[in-house]
Amino acid sequence: MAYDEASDLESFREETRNWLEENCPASMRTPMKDSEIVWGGSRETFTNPDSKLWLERMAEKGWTAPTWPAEYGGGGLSKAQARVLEQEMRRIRARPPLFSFGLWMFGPALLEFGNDEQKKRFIPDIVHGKTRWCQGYSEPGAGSDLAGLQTKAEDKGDHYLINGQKVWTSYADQADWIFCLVRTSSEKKHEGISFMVFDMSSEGVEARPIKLISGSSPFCETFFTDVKVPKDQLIGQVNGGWPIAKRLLQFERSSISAGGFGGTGGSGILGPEEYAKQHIGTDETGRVADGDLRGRITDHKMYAKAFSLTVQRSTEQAKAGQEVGHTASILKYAAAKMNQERHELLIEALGTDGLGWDGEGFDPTALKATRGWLRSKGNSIEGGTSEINLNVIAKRVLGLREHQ
Amino acid sequence: MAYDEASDLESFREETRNWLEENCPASMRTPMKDSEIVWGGSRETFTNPDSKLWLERMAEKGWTAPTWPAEYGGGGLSKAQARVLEQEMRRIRARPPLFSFGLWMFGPALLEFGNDEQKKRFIPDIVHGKTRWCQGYSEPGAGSDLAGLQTKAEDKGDHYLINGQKVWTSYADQADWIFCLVRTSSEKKHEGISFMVFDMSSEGVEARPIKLISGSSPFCETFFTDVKVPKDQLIGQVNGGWPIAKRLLQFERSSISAGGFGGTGGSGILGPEEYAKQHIGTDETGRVADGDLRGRITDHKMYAKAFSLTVQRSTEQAKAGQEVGHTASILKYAAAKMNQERHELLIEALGTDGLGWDGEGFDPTALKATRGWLRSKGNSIEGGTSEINLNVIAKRVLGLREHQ
Amino acid sequence: MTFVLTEDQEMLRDTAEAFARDELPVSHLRALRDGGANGADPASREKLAELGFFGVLVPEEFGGSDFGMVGMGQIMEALGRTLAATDVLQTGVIGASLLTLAGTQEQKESWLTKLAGGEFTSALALDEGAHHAPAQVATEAERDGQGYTLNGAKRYVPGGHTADLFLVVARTFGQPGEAHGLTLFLVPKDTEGLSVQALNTVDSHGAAHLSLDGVHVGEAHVLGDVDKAMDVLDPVLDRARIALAAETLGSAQAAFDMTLEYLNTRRQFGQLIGSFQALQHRAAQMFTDLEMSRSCVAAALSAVDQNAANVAELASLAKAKTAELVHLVSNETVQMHGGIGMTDDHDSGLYMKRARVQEALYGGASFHRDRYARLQGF
Amino acid sequence: MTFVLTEDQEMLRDTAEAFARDELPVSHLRALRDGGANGADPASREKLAELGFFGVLVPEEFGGSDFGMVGMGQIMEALGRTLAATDVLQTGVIGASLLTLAGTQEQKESWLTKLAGGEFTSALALDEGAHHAPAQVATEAERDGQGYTLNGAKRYVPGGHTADLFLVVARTFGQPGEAHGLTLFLVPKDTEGLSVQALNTVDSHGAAHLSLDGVHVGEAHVLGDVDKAMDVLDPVLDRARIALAAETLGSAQAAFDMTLEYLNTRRQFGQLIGSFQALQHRAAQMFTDLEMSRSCVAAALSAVDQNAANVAELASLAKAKTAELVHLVSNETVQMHGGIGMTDDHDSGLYMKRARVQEALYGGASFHRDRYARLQGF
Repeated sequence: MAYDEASDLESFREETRNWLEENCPASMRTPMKDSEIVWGGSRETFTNPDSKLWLERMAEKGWTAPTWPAEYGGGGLSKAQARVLEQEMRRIRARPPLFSFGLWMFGPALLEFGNDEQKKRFIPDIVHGKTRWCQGYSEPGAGSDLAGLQTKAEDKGDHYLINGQKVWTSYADQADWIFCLVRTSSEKKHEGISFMVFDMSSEGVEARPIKLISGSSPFCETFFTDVKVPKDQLIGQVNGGWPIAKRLLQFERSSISAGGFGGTGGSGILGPEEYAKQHIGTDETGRVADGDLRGRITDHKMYAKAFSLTVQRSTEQAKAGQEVGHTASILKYAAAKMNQERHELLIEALGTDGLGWDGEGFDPTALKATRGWLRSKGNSIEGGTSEINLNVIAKRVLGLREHQ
Repeated sequence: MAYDEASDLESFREETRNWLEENCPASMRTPMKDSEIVWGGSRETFTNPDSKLWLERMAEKGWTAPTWPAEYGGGGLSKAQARVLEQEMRRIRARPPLFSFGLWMFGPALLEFGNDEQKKRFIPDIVHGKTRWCQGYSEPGAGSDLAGLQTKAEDKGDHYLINGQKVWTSYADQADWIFCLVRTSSEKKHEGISFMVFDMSSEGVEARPIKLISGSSPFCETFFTDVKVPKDQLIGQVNGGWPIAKRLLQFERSSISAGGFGGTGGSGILGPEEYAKQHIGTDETGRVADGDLRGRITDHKMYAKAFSLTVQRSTEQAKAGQEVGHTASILKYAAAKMNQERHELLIEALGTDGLGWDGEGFDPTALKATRGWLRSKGNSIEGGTSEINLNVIAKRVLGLREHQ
Repeated sequence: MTFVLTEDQEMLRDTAEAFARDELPVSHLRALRDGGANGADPASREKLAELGFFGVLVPEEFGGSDFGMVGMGQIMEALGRTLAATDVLQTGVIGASLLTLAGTQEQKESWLTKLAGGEFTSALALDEGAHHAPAQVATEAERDGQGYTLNGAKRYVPGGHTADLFLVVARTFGQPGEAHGLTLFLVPKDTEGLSVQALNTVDSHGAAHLSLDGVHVGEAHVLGDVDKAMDVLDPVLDRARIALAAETLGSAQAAFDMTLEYLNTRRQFGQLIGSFQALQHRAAQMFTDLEMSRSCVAAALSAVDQNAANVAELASLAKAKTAELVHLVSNETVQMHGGIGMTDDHDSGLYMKRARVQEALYGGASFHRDRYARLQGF
Repeated sequence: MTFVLTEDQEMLRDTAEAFARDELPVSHLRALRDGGANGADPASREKLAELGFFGVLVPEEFGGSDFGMVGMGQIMEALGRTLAATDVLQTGVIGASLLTLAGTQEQKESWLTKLAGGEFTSALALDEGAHHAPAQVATEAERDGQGYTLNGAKRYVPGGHTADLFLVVARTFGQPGEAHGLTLFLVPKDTEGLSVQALNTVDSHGAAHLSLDGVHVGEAHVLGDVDKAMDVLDPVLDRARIALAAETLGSAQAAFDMTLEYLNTRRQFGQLIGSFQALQHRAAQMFTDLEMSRSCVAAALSAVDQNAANVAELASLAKAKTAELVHLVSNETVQMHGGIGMTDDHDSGLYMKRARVQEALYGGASFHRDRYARLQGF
């Protein structure tokens, strides 16, 4: 049995390798350019034609969503096979064919909470990158306290009428559809929330991009005025949206603390110690001449090393089947602290070179660092503030109580 | 009028100066030795006979309590005259004739809240240093939450019967009498507290000195078992003790943030930068070779300088009749932080020389520094914890609200 | 040292605060930025001139009020509260002080009066690297028949984009790194060979890179003693640091006040967020730092007026303390405002952006911690 | 690098934890202290020997289990939890490693076996000043006919008050400050000319000052190559730092656990003090530091066993991180316990006192921050 499994896997690896060899275009084996990321949906332009080909071929096999059931267009692969596919793609440095909130967040939730009809209706277009989804969660009055949301959905018999406002809706101005939390009852806070999806081109939907302190951003304010939503677009039960929302938040958080903090990777920005050496110089023994700044840079580098060792530790222990929830709980908090400290040190080491906004007279890399510094301030706010993280650690992990 | 006042003051200064000249013994004009501090009371030994003479002469004129009413043995001086006396004493560096919780804390409260009979009974012996008082406030279960005290006083008709335990009672083992907060009603928290005084030699009173992490201390645990207290020793009304207690705490706090943090003055202990230079050495430009420690010592010295400038500022502004409550509110918190940081840096700079407890092999001054370091940990706990200080600043000064 | 303002100083403070509030609110900086003005604001300059803010440190005979640094500190703090982009620091503090302390009678009559009256603005062209380091000046001034020829470059000159007159520090002797051998030159902006590159800075106050290619100036343009610029530059830089510390204190105070108000209005989980103890303690600690920094600034300001011996020490103390303060407060301001604080529409970001410039100019916290320790002999 | 313990390692950890809990609880250290034993505890030493804790790093042929640093780390952490005063670090880590790595067959047979069996304890006599600085050794070893004569003094030698054998670092060449020119000598405690002054240390673990006046030792007592002690001392000091980091982690964890329990039992204002958010956040931040320090210690331990290239880097990381950790946690432990934490009867003080010793030995946080930065090339 184990033998068969293993041999099956090997033959699968064989096929996969050959298929990728034939079907993955050469330009799709080069490092991803931001400009060539494929988000799919009706507005996708495929700046590199190969990326269209690559998406179509992968979607055809359902390999954009390898483990999703084949009946809805997924790859229908076992976890083991999916790992093989992943390894083989990494081996040839194949780009991911599709970036998608549908794949990462909505799809998994829909497969868990949606009815068969809804899965048939939405999953295939996610797999093929035909529909681009956005997430309607936060509201101006409901940030850390998400369940305090006020966007109203009135039952009008054959449809719901939606009125309200969402904020921090990533790419709302680019998306075709939205998965959205709405209030269907004001009696109970959590049990008054429903989970609905609708077309962003519906009448009464308006998305305005938000400008951040760091400049333009993918975030939008999204306004709903008498938006009609057919009843078959309610996911799960009426007033039963909160469990779906929470499940989905897990996907989001994990993606944030995993990828969310690469920050300056590949941007050509050096470490603070390098700028300190360049701009401040070193003593005869090669130490940064400003002992005070050097000490703080060292603190940061040690913190960063300790952080990456902690990620490594929890990953390894998880693989070994050990409980790592406690260790994992600190990662988002620590990652935000680390990334913010890094950017503060970067612009401090850059001195006045780090105080530009745009235009002539500043090194473009330094300008990127400055924008990155400003953007990093969001790390301790988005996807759960650091204060919320600390509350969670104190109560769930350390078992400290609430006031009675 | 103003003229008369002024001339009166000048003649008062004249007399005072002459009187001090004649009556203040030479040895009482030398810097105070810890061993020669006079706390008064039945256990006072007057290690220096001059100090007995000095106390008697000053008490005779009521100048141990210059502004207290003459009818109770006080000096009966006006504020202006008292200031003159203070100036003239400072001029010849005359020692304070008496250290006394009676003078600093209980006396003022008694004059405000006691009846005539009680004042006649207790004030004169305070003025003359015949009775030494201690303060029975904190309890094991009532620290920051003083009003949570549980020591019970039962009404037995002609007397109260007291049972319970106090802690952090300074010099309880040396004192003749105690002023004490007791619970006379369990219905209301604050309105169930009464203020009583009684003889420490009463049957059922036991005081045990407390050993601190830094070694022996003036603090005691004090136990009361069926202690009989005559009813005329109740100060103020039954269940009316809390306002008296709070008034008295003000006297205590002010004395703490004023004198409480001299710490290592006159102990022969140098600043951390000096030990760092001695033990770690300096670079060619004279900077402490350990740039990291140097930076932290500098932080501390700047903090200390900013603190003393703030004390100076609030004093000057108060003199100028400006409202300084806001500024003053931070002093205890900042003083504790400063003093603790100073001691941490001291023992860090001392290296292994700062890790001794007693006996041979360690410089006595270094040993003092180490004990001082341990003792300093109490600065953020005694007389109101730093957490309480911050609560007070947040609510009373910054106007932040409670949870609703 | 005195911590109590005179009536005149209080009046000046009230005037400055009212002016900043009514004429130069944060929305004014925002408008300048969105209009692409990049910190240039001639209209406001005239109003500041009418109020006499450029002449506070200038003797009356040259059109000033000789009001002193304590007075100037009140103005700087008021301007800091609203992040006002003005020429007061460069012209009213640095330019006015350099000419008052080192100028000849003739230079004072021709230049100082114009600065005091706000007809002319000046900018100190000193640093050439990304970090404040006066002795590192490499720009050369070569003696020739009728004067000097200057060659070199200056980076990120504050006020350089709007200055009519540059106070250029150049080397007439010795090597970069040596404090001796520097000389100050008065260089009008239209002098041949001087080119000014305006910069779009993160704080929207603007600045400029300068390049000097064979800039020729006559003897009359030498300010103070040749080779000895540091003798006057040192005390004037300390004035600049103290004035900037006062501005920084004002910004930190305003950001803190704005945050306090938000803590007392914003609700989450059915509670005012200001009722959460963790935020209360952080606010109380910021308040502690604010009060202590205020004492340092006040002490440094009056030390200048009293020619105290420890001006340098207090200047570094005030600059370092306010830099740490505004660093903390600006970060907490964004954090405590949450998402809204991350948006460009909100003022939090403007305070944070200006904060880092205030921290860096004329020496950051670590520069001044090091200097303070040296002055203390360790 | 591996973060997952083998079954054997887990068993060793469980044994060590049970032993520390049952045989060497904090009350045991307290009893030793109050009995004036000053860290000397022969009875416990025998038990530790029976468990084989002194031989964990020693090859089997010399009576050890060759179990490696990961195993030793589990023991050290367990001992750290209860502040146990033992000879494991000096004898089982430092002595055993030095002899294993540098000893001759004969030295191993005559000394290493005794150390592994716990019959003999050793102490490293290295530092001569108040701060860890190996290259600063000035104690001289002069070559004579049949060996060497040592003259000098050592300060605060950990375990020096109970050691049977001293591993003395002395200078056979060059000047204090030079890493080259140092040699290791095996000096039994009863050697003529060696005097040991026992110290009452703040942590009640004890230590000793040594003076060496014409101490003569034969060739057979030279450990490793003459002038090249640093080649073996460096890696062994890193083992000591990592082992001490593991001990420190254990102490911090125990103090934190004790504090958490207090937060969940002590009431003020009718509330558990652990329900106050300001304390909750501080506890959560300590927990974050604890978890990150744990990762550093685990990485450093396994790096030694795998002869990784970055042992030195990880050693400094682990030592610095745990030093910062225990500094914070020990202070918060006293503060969060309030008055009771200030009393000698409570264990808070014992954790704080031991913490400062753990921080200082073999280089404090700033020593290792500096070293880490050097290794990183800045």
